[in-house]
Amino acid sequence: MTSFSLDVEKIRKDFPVFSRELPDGRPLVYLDSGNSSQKPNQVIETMREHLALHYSNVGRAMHVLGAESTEAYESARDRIAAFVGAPSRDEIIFTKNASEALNLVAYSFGPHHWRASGTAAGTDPRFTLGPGDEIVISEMEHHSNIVPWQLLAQRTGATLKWFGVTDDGRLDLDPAVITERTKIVSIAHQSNVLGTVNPVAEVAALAREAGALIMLDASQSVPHHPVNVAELGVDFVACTGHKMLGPSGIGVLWGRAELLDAMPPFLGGGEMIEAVWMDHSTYAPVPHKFEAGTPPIVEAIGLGAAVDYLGEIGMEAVEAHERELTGYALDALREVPSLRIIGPDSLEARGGTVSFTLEGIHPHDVGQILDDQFGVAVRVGHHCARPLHLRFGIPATTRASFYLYNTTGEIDALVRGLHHVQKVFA
Amino acid sequence: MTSFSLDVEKIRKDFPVFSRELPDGRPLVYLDSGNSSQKPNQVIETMREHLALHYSNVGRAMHVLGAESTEAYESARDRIAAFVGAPSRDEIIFTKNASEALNLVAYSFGPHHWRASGTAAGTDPRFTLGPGDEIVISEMEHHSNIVPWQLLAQRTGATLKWFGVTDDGRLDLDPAVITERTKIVSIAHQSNVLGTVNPVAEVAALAREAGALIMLDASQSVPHHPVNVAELGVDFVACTGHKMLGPSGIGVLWGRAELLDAMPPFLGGGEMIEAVWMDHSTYAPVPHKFEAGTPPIVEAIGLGAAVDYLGEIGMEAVEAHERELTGYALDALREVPSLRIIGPDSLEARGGTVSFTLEGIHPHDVGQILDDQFGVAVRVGHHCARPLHLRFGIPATTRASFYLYNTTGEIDALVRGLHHVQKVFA
Amino acid sequence: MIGESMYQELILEHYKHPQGRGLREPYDAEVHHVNPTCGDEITLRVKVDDAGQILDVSYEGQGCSISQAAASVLHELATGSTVAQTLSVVDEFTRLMQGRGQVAADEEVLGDAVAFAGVAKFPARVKCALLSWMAYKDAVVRSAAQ
Amino acid sequence: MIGESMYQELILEHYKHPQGRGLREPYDAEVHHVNPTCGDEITLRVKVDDAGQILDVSYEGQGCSISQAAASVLHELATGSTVAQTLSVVDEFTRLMQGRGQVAADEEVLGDAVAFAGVAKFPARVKCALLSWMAYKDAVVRSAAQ
Ligand SMILES: Cc1ncc(COP(=O)(O)O)c(C=O)c1O
Ligand SMILES: Cc1ncc(COP(=O)(O)O)c(C=O)c1O
Repeated sequence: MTSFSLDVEKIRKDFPVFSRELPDGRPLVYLDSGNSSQKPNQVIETMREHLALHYSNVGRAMHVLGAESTEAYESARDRIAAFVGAPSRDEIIFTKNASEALNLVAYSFGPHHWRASGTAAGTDPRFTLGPGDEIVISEMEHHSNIVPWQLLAQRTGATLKWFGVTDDGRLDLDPAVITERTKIVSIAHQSNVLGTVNPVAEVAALAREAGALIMLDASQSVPHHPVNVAELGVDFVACTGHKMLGPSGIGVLWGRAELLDAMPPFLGGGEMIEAVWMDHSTYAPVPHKFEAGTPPIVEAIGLGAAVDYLGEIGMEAVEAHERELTGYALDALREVPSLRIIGPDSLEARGGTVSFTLEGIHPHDVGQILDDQFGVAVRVGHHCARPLHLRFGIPATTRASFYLYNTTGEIDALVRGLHHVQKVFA
Repeated sequence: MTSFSLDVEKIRKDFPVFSRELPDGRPLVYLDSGNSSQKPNQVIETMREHLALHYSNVGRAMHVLGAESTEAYESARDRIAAFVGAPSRDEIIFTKNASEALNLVAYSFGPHHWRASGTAAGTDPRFTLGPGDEIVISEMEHHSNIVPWQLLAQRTGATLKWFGVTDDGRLDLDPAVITERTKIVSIAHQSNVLGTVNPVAEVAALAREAGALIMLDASQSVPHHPVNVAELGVDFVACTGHKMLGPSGIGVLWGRAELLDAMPPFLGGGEMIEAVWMDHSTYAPVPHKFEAGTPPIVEAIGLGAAVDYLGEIGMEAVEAHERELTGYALDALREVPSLRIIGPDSLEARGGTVSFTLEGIHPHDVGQILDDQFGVAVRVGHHCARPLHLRFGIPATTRASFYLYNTTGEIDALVRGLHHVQKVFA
Repeated sequence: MIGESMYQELILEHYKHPQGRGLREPYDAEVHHVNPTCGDEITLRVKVDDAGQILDVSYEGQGCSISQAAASVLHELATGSTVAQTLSVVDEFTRLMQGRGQVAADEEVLGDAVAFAGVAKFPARVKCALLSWMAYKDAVVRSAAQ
Repeated sequence: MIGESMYQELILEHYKHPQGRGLREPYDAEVHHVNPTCGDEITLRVKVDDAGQILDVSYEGQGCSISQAAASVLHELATGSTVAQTLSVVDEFTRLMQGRGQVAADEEVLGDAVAFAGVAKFPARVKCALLSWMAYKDAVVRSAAQ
């Protein structure tokens, strides 16, 4: 294929997995980056070299290796801060994944009586929550942006509410959902099933008007679009390393410094403290307040290499390339008989994730045959978004998701595979 | 040196960092494994290869790469379960570090009123906690085994109590500390400062008698001794990958299945659920209930390679080797003028961690000169155990900690360095 | 890695031409099982005589080809056999499915069900294959309790 | 990596022979600062005249050689200088210390304090070097407020 945006052939050479053959000589057609992305040599080598020659614990060690590890770890924070446009590097908190970042914010809210009893948690009125108070999410959220809020509602007696989803896979922005009792709104920047990019500015305006905080689950947007957290006008942003060419075991929470300062600590332990006595402790300033114990050192360093890689290619180019692929895929999939796209079927405000059903054939069978016969890796199931599937009255979908290393040829392979699936089950 | 237990020269060849020279041609003398250990090629290569050729998300993916990643990840769980003697592989929960494992258990306790309101948390009486109830730790704990319990006491109104430490660095096992109001006892298996190995059976007996649960912070024991969690007679054990030749970003919680089943979920998100509706969820069986979101996949696989490596050498041999080194070090350090060992100065019930002070010289200066002039990496400060240092009336210590790759020659280098430090500040 | 294609001819045959499908009378016990992760469902009935002979296994359900074919194969194996015999087949099938591809299938015991051996490599599909078999075990236990 | 030894002769000299150590009268403001991570402490007094001239910086403390030497160097630089001048030196020193070794030291402004440049590479030691300087800034601000 020829991409107008990227030199894909060159990019593919950076990813060793594409030089691999699957069993029985099938080539690998990886259309599952929405689940987790592949890793370029630049990331793998950075990690290998650090583990081999420079590794030590960070922060606490004062020897050469300790200084090298600390410098590499903190410099990764700098680069990630720059990549997402964080006003301050200290607003970047390393977590183990996006889920931990979302839980961290959810656990920052405590019941009113904690405030009264002078507990570390819940001393700031913005982070107290009780019966009658509301948490707002949406029906298109990933389980990682649903369950933490359900658990919070259970702990505090607050009410969980949500925006619905329209038939064409858009957020149903009913302004009545957010009220003056709403204390936090948390929605996906981009849906991991529909591909829909949500109107952040509008939701943020509603939240602001109601005096609520707003969090964005940017797990599916930061890897694929230029994202500037400061310009988004939100309070918190979560994303995850493994979906953006980085390793597993590393996620990022960005938050406005003033809020992070006001929040109680979440996990307690080494490195998040200022001073400890047996009966009480004082806490380190952010970001360290939220990084208890030995952090994912090599993983943060790997993610630093990943954003360097993405930054060099340019996120505008990545976005444009995925846009081309998505347009091509939507056109091609429309030609497959009885295929129904779940989500927007135009390119407007959507990313490179296309989910669909095939009449009368279970997605598990679709996925397995695509893999087994064609080496085409897609994801099948509810993609950790079961309520969204319930909304559409289907148990599961097949999802193809694209990234900078994909080609239109791979989309052709997918379509060929789908025709074959239909033959097998005819 | 000649070690009677291990072929150290051969082992050192497995660790690429030892082939490295520090700036100015200093050799590396790494005596800081208690902080974090170095990594053998076997671990580094396993991770590199997985990232390069087999990586994908686990559990959720049904294609070849997904199956390979899942198999490698779950097989790491099998091997780690076998390494620590877990009765069931499902009792092994992957966390990001030991601190998360300790916090996970602390967050499993909820106030009584949660129980009444039918909340997921606190529905089991063993995990409800209120004013008058007691949590017991000790004065020699790492901050990661202090702060989570302080935060829990603040959330629930329970009382935090602790065992003291004797002048020679032993647990002061005052039986009055544990009472029938005690619901959980959490202590270190081996102190990260004193080297003291605590009498687990005695503490567990006291806890059992009082009807309390007992947790062991085994961060410093599992890397250095044969540990069988089933034989320890405790309920929970935490340890951490980076101290046992594994990568950063991975920790382990072992718990008795029956308790893990009774505990509420901690972090909410993908993979820890059975089914999700907008207003409620049901949860997956353990271990997945406690592994929200994409886990540290490659990190768990790396830790699997680490326990394979340790298992091949044999933990008895590792223990014996460290015992030789510790005996040698205690003898050698006793000869350094004005050096005071903080902790047991015999080999009885102690591991390979030796902390000390030098009269009139601040440990920060000791550590820096050892590093700067001799390439000797030790840790200086309070080692995340500030209350223990307060107990001994000192702000900080210098700590040398040994592992399977260390030699008596390196201890000689430390002692030479200490003599030089004394000259600089004479 | 997929050692062999999961979609054995036999599985597809059973999927396209399910044996004994439909809910029939008389029956001693009826159960309804759901696999919440993928939404697969089955309603299953058993009729057992006093000597422990399985007279009928009837079922209705929805789901992927694996779960549907597994129910069909189960119907064939169980009908006419005894409770004791079938429970040992269920155990062997469960052992195979949960063996993550490390366990060798005992063809003697399993008969046609051996075609599902390839499924064991896929944790996500194991539940599909086991859905009807677990439902059957449940139903037999209930019928005995009556 | 340590570009150069942190223990410059000058630092050791100041540590072994601290300048202006001891708490003296008269003074306009006294502050007590602690670095909780390593337990370093300092009590520091300043005496400023109406023209903003620093007449004396006196101190007492405990800690590592870096923190002790930094206080001694501070005493030498500040005494006889003006509030305005010293505050700009404090700013430059802070900038150097917090630059993680990426910032070039301005010798013109820093004088002897340039000897601490090597400390900037060690986040854990930066606080030692800054302890007395932050205490000094605090004391000067308080003295002005009176
Ligand atoms: C005794 C002890 N407990 C807990 C920890 C915390 O481990 P991690 O930093 O991996 O969470 C450590 C090490 O730092 C330790 O030595
Ligand atoms: C939209 C969205 N949110 C959250 C997550 C959770 O990310 P992680 O599994 O890294 O915690 C994912 C991916 O799994 C996602 O797609």
